[in-house]
Amino acid sequence: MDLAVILSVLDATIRLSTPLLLACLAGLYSERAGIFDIGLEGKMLAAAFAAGAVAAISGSAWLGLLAGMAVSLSTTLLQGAAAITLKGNQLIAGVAINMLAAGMTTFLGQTWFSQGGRTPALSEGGRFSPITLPFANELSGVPILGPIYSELISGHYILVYVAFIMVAVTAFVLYRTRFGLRLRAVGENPKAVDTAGISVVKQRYQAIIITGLLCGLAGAYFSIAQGSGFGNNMTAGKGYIALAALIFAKWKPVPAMFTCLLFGFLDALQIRLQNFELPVIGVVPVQAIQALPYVLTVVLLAGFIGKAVGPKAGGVPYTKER
Amino acid sequence: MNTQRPETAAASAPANGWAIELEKINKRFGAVHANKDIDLKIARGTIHGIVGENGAGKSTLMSILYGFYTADSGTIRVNGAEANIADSRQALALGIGMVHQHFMLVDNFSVLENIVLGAEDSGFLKPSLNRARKELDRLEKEYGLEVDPDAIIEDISVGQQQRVEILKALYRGAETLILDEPTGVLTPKEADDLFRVLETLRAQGKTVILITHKLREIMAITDNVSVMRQGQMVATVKTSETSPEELAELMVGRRVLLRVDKTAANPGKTLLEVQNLVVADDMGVTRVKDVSFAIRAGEIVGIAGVSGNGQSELLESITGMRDQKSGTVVLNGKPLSLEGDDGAARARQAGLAHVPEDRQRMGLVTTFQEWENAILGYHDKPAYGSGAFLDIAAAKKAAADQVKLFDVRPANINLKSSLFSGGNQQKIVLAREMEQDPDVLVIGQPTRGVDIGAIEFIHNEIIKMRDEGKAILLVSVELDEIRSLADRILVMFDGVIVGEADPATATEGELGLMMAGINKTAPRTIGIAEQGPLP
Amino acid sequence: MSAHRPLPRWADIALLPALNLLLAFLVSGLVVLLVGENPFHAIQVILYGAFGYGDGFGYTLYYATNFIFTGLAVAVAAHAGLFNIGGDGQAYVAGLGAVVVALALDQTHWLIAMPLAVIAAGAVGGFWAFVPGWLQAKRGSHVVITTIMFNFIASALMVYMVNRVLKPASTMAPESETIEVAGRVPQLRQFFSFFGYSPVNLSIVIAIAALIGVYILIWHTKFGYAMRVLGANPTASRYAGISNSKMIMITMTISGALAGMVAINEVMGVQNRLVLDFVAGAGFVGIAVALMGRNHPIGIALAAILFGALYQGGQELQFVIPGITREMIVVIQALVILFTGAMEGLFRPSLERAFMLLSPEQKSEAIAVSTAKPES
Amino acid sequence: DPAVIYDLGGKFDKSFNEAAYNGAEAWKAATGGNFLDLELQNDAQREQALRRFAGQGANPIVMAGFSWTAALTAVASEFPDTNFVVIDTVVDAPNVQSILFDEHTGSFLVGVLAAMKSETGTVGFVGGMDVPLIHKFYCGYAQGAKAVNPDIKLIENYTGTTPAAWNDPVTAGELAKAAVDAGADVVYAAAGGSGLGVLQAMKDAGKFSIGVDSNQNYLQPGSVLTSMLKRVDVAVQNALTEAADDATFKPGLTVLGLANDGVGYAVDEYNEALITPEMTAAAEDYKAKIIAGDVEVHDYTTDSTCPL
Ligand SMILES: Nc1ncnc2c1ncn2[C@@H]1O[C@H](COP(=O)(O)OP(=O)(O)OP(=O)(O)O)[C@@H](O)[C@H]1O
Ligand SMILES: Nc1ncnc2c1ncn2[C@@H]1O[C@H](COP(=O)(O)OP(=O)(O)OP(=O)(O)O)[C@@H](O)[C@H]1O
Ligand SMILES: [Mg+2]
Ligand SMILES: [Mg+2]
Repeated sequence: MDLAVILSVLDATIRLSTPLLLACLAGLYSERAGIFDIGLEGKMLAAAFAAGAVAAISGSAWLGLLAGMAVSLSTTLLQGAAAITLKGNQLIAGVAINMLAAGMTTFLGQTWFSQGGRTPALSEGGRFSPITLPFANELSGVPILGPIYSELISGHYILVYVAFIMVAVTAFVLYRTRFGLRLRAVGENPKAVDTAGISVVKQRYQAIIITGLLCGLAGAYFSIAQGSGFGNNMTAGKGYIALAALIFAKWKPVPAMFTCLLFGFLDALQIRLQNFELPVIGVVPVQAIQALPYVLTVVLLAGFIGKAVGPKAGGVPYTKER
Repeated sequence: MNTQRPETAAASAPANGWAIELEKINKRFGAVHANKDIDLKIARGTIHGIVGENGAGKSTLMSILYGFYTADSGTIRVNGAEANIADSRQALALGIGMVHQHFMLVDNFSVLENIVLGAEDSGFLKPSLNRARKELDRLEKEYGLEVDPDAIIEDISVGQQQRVEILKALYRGAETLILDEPTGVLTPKEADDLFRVLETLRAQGKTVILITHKLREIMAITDNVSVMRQGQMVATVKTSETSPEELAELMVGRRVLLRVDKTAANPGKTLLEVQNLVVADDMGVTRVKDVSFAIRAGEIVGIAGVSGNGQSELLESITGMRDQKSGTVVLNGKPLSLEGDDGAARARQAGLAHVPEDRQRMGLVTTFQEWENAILGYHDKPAYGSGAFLDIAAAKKAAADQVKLFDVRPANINLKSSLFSGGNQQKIVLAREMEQDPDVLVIGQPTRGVDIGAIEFIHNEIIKMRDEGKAILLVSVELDEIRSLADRILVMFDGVIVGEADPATATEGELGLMMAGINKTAPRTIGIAEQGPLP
Repeated sequence: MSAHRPLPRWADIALLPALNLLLAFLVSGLVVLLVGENPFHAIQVILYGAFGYGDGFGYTLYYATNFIFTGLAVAVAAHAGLFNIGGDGQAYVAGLGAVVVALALDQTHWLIAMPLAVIAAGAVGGFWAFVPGWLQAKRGSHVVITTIMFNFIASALMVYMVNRVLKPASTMAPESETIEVAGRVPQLRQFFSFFGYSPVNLSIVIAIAALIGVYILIWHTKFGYAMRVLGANPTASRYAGISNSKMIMITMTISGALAGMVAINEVMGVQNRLVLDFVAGAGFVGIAVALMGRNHPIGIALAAILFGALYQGGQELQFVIPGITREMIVVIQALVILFTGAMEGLFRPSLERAFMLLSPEQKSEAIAVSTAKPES
Repeated sequence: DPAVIYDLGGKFDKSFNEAAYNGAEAWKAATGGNFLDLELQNDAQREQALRRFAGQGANPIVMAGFSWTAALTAVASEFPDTNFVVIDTVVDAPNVQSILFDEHTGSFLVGVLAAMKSETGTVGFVGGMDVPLIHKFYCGYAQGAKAVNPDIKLIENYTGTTPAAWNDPVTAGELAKAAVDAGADVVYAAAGGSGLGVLQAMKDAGKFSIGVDSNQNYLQPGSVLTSMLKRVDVAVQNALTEAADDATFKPGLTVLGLANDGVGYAVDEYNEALITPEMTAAAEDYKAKIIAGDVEVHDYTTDSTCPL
């Protein structure tokens, strides 16, 4: 393989891992605060739809993004009301959110736009365009490093850069700030947090608000950056892959980035491996590569490669008698 | 209630004034009236003890003071000023700190992080951590509370964790410190250290509220003591003007006969033999280290020890609930095969019954009806249905018999088990295990959380079984219980049986020393364990 | 333990779900209103479509058959304290077992093909749940996550199997060969012309048998007792000598086998071949059905019929009111899961308070409990 | 009333199903008649939809898509008095008209145009679901490209193997980008709704795409080189007119090709600047030769091979 092919695959890897990474970080905030979130998929889908719809109507990608984040946030708050305030089962709340999003997006899409659930294709301004980083063109002539900078690093949508910056931000917030300390504590031992005079409920809501906003970014990426308009079930299970990545990364931000890159890479490879004859193995069924992230997660969970131990209080609603 | 109320001690304002005044505090949990019209005044610069049976409402009252629960009614005054304590933050702001019965620490955080949590100075952690490190250094020097600030909580001992809790409160500027049963998990040595710290605190003018079940501790360290019974405050007295006997009577509401009537044991052949048993806990730490002993028919062997020294693991391993690393358990001459997660079934088949330490976590399914619990562990018996099917009528019949025999109240086998009180739940478990006519009965904490009336009944049943020629292994953290029931006492420390004692002759002091793993010549300061034999 | 006075049984199993359901429908009605249609008309159409004529009723029963299987699958696991989200995947792979047997035996007689296919589908579906069960029992991996993962793995596997193994070279659509008549499960319409052309078939008899079987299993066998102990308190079950790991594996296998019966209904009873995604989300509906049915066979049967009616009525809705698509049904379903499952606590406190005030027996029971201490 | 049932891609997929819808609308405009229609949500609904429409007396019933074979085979015999028209597959029944298109010849012509437009000597193809029908598109396209430039490099991809492949613009777009990275400057999208992703990606890359089924030139003006027209709209309009009456109903197989304008390529104001007169000349030349039988385009579905 020559440099161009490698760059092409890596370029696609970055594009494909971005929504995973955003969703994975979203899940990280919520799960670190002790709320299991299998509703990432639904929130992304809802956001993708809202972003696509508003961008189509307003012609502004930024308004679309805003709408996506707002809808994702309200979906998250609904889930939070069930899981935090009403102390319902967090898993069931997630399942419900996923179904609600799947149904509502297509239903509203069909009613509003009559395009089989799709939103109209976006005009020029309705969609984010790739950003060329400074000197990208000038440096492209430099051997090896030039193309890497100008093709691989430069020329992505703004959300791509946001996603990767969020990794550093998340790591900082989690380990270096008061908010992060409390967030981690509330996911490990909410009672300790409560007796320390901090409201568990407030802390958890703060966490899921971030989750909602990040899921909004992830969803918007599908419809107004990577794609041009919303399509039915556009997220296609990426929320679950992000969840798998979160577990795989043991709920840590930097490993989360690498896991998402790995899963994105598998996806990029899968697209390019169609009909591609590998030496010895022959043609690998595309389905095998598609299933790989799930299989890897199961293997990890089974403790064959390390052990994934989540936040201790995860999944348990915090009850305090009054 | 026929006890006359002793004069409430120190009714007039003390020299330093009141640190805390509680008036007419009420708290209900559903149908349980946990605190009824509680009045309590605590003088500044004193150590104030609170005693009372399990479930008397002590923890509830302190949780109200600490803002963890809100009282249904009543007033709280702190330093003379009326205070509305809606949450723990406000309690902390008023200078009230609490060390809970179950520690409130984040296990995978460092000591420093735990101390800073909730008391950070700013949005960023670094400055807070730096300040905490310095402050910790000072507190350490001032009170002799030594801990490594960078250690992770789950790696340090229980005693150290408790220090972290105290440091947490002091770091937040606590003037009044509440300690809820702080010594339950400590070795006598650690308890001594703790009391030294408490005395230093008092010397610095701080107020300490100490909840404990150990009257000796009350007598040794407190200035005043309050007694609670069934949700009510029955008395507050000066420690110097009372005695353990009087306190016990106040707690229960009648004269307590702490002695058990029993005849001398008449042991027969060996029924249970434990050989070189090694057992690890859930974390893989070896907790039972090469333990061997034997129990004969018609005798009760008690295992004494501070909790956490391997007794639970020993019990669980003998009864097939926990895999053993090595060693054998021989029952009635035949080795028991206990491996696999259904070892308990084979132990039962071989004739070993088990009353577990924690009835709600283990011995009962609290969401089941009483009759369903009456066959738990024996549901596979042909008596409760042939083949794969369950004979509900037979099970209900057995349940009704058990309820009658053990006087379980209410005598309703269709009632959900969680609706029975602690003592009655314990009776349900005892009835089930004893009615199966086992050869060996293993009992853990038979009277934990059980009131005095039920204790008498349970103790008598245990003696009766012994007299029928059963072998009984008794594990209890209540030294008094062991001393009054057992025919032989084995003392366990750090996973080893460090000695055997005859309950008739051994003094509490000797036993205490063994339990602490200290030989008799070790130097001591505050002499809590240095008491004579039982009255 | 909780400080609440529990509700009387009937309120807990009937009134509370009914209230939650009502709320779900109310919100759904608002959604219908939102798109400018009349919710009452919509309800009328749904009711008529689902129950108003033979064909419609047949379709309702056909959908309900699937939901009974997946609902039971969720419920059986739930009794043992396991949340099986993998019913979809289990039903999907079970299609392999069903179609292989049916295609092999479709020259004989359905009386031979059907029982063997039931066993094969149950075995394959059971296996697909056994593996997560094994992972939970032996390796401590959370069954919720693994069953989700197994849904995706199942979907990839089935796409491969259908495209590369089962699909005859000549066909365009990804589907297996068609099963001959002798290998199909007979349709009820062959016996009752009432059902018109609807695809309700003898699988519904298996579903009824499964309902009864599960009832007996859970409440009248020692195994069921052990399952419930495990579900309510895993420590107590170990104390009782129950092998938790074995129970988990066996229960998951039973659960998966039940979900696998969807394949009999779909592959041998309706489609007569294996098509992609024939489960069509029935596994997830099973969660709603089990939640609503309070994990009890009678409740599950009723909830399954309710959802069957919603599905069939929703189809009807699409014919009659083009403004409302079938997605509306997914929305209702999600709302039902949300309100009866995750927001179950919404009405409970106020209902409990109301009962405390209203019911004298409750009060006396409360008093009995608080005075249950032996007198001192 | 007649009824039209669309396939899973949905009525407004800007491609195959939309063409069917447009045909029905054209029929409505021309005759003033009314038609019923339905969008499928999943595969399991096919028979129910057919029975439902037939049961309520719809005639004829037109359905678009190759997935109807099994359902229609079952239902057609139940309603002998109803006329059915199915597009893209063959169902052998006395009351069924099956309409097939010569997609390979239409694709051949756009292949010619692609090869002539390409400066890199590499052209791409992104198919929807990986089924013989779409291989038929590819094979015709490849033959056309090779006819112009025997050395041309072809990149062949499919979005997926399930019906979801018709509705996955993201993957289709990624495939197009991969093709561009591998040197392609024209990519033909035969992928239903997924094709929109290809059109977008090629536009973003500043390269050319070729649309399919409907005229998609307007979607990305200046970037869509042309569209391979498959006149499903004409087929549907004719079917609605003819099949309503047993006298004009033509059961059996109907094949629409270049000769009867069933397939072709689109030139309109959006793309006329992209196509040079030489390109038009070459395409028209091949068209005439194919109709005359001078050039034979191999149909992949006849033997599942593509001789290149
Ligand atoms: N959160 C709660 N909900 C319901 N009942 C409760 C709750 N907390 C305590 N109770 C009940 O209130 C009563 C008083 O309990 P509390 O914990 O205050 O007793 P205590 O005196 O601290 O007992 P112990 O010596 O066992 O610690 C008990 O009957 C207890 O079961
Ligand atoms: N968390 C709780 N929620 C609801 N009720 C509780 C709770 N804890 C205890 N109770 C109820 O409170 C009462 C007292 O509980 P506790 O465990 O303290 O028993 P007890 O007072 O020790 O009883 P006994 O005197 O029989 O030993 C019981 O009726 C019990 O069912
Ligand atoms: Mg207490
Ligand atoms: Mg008690």
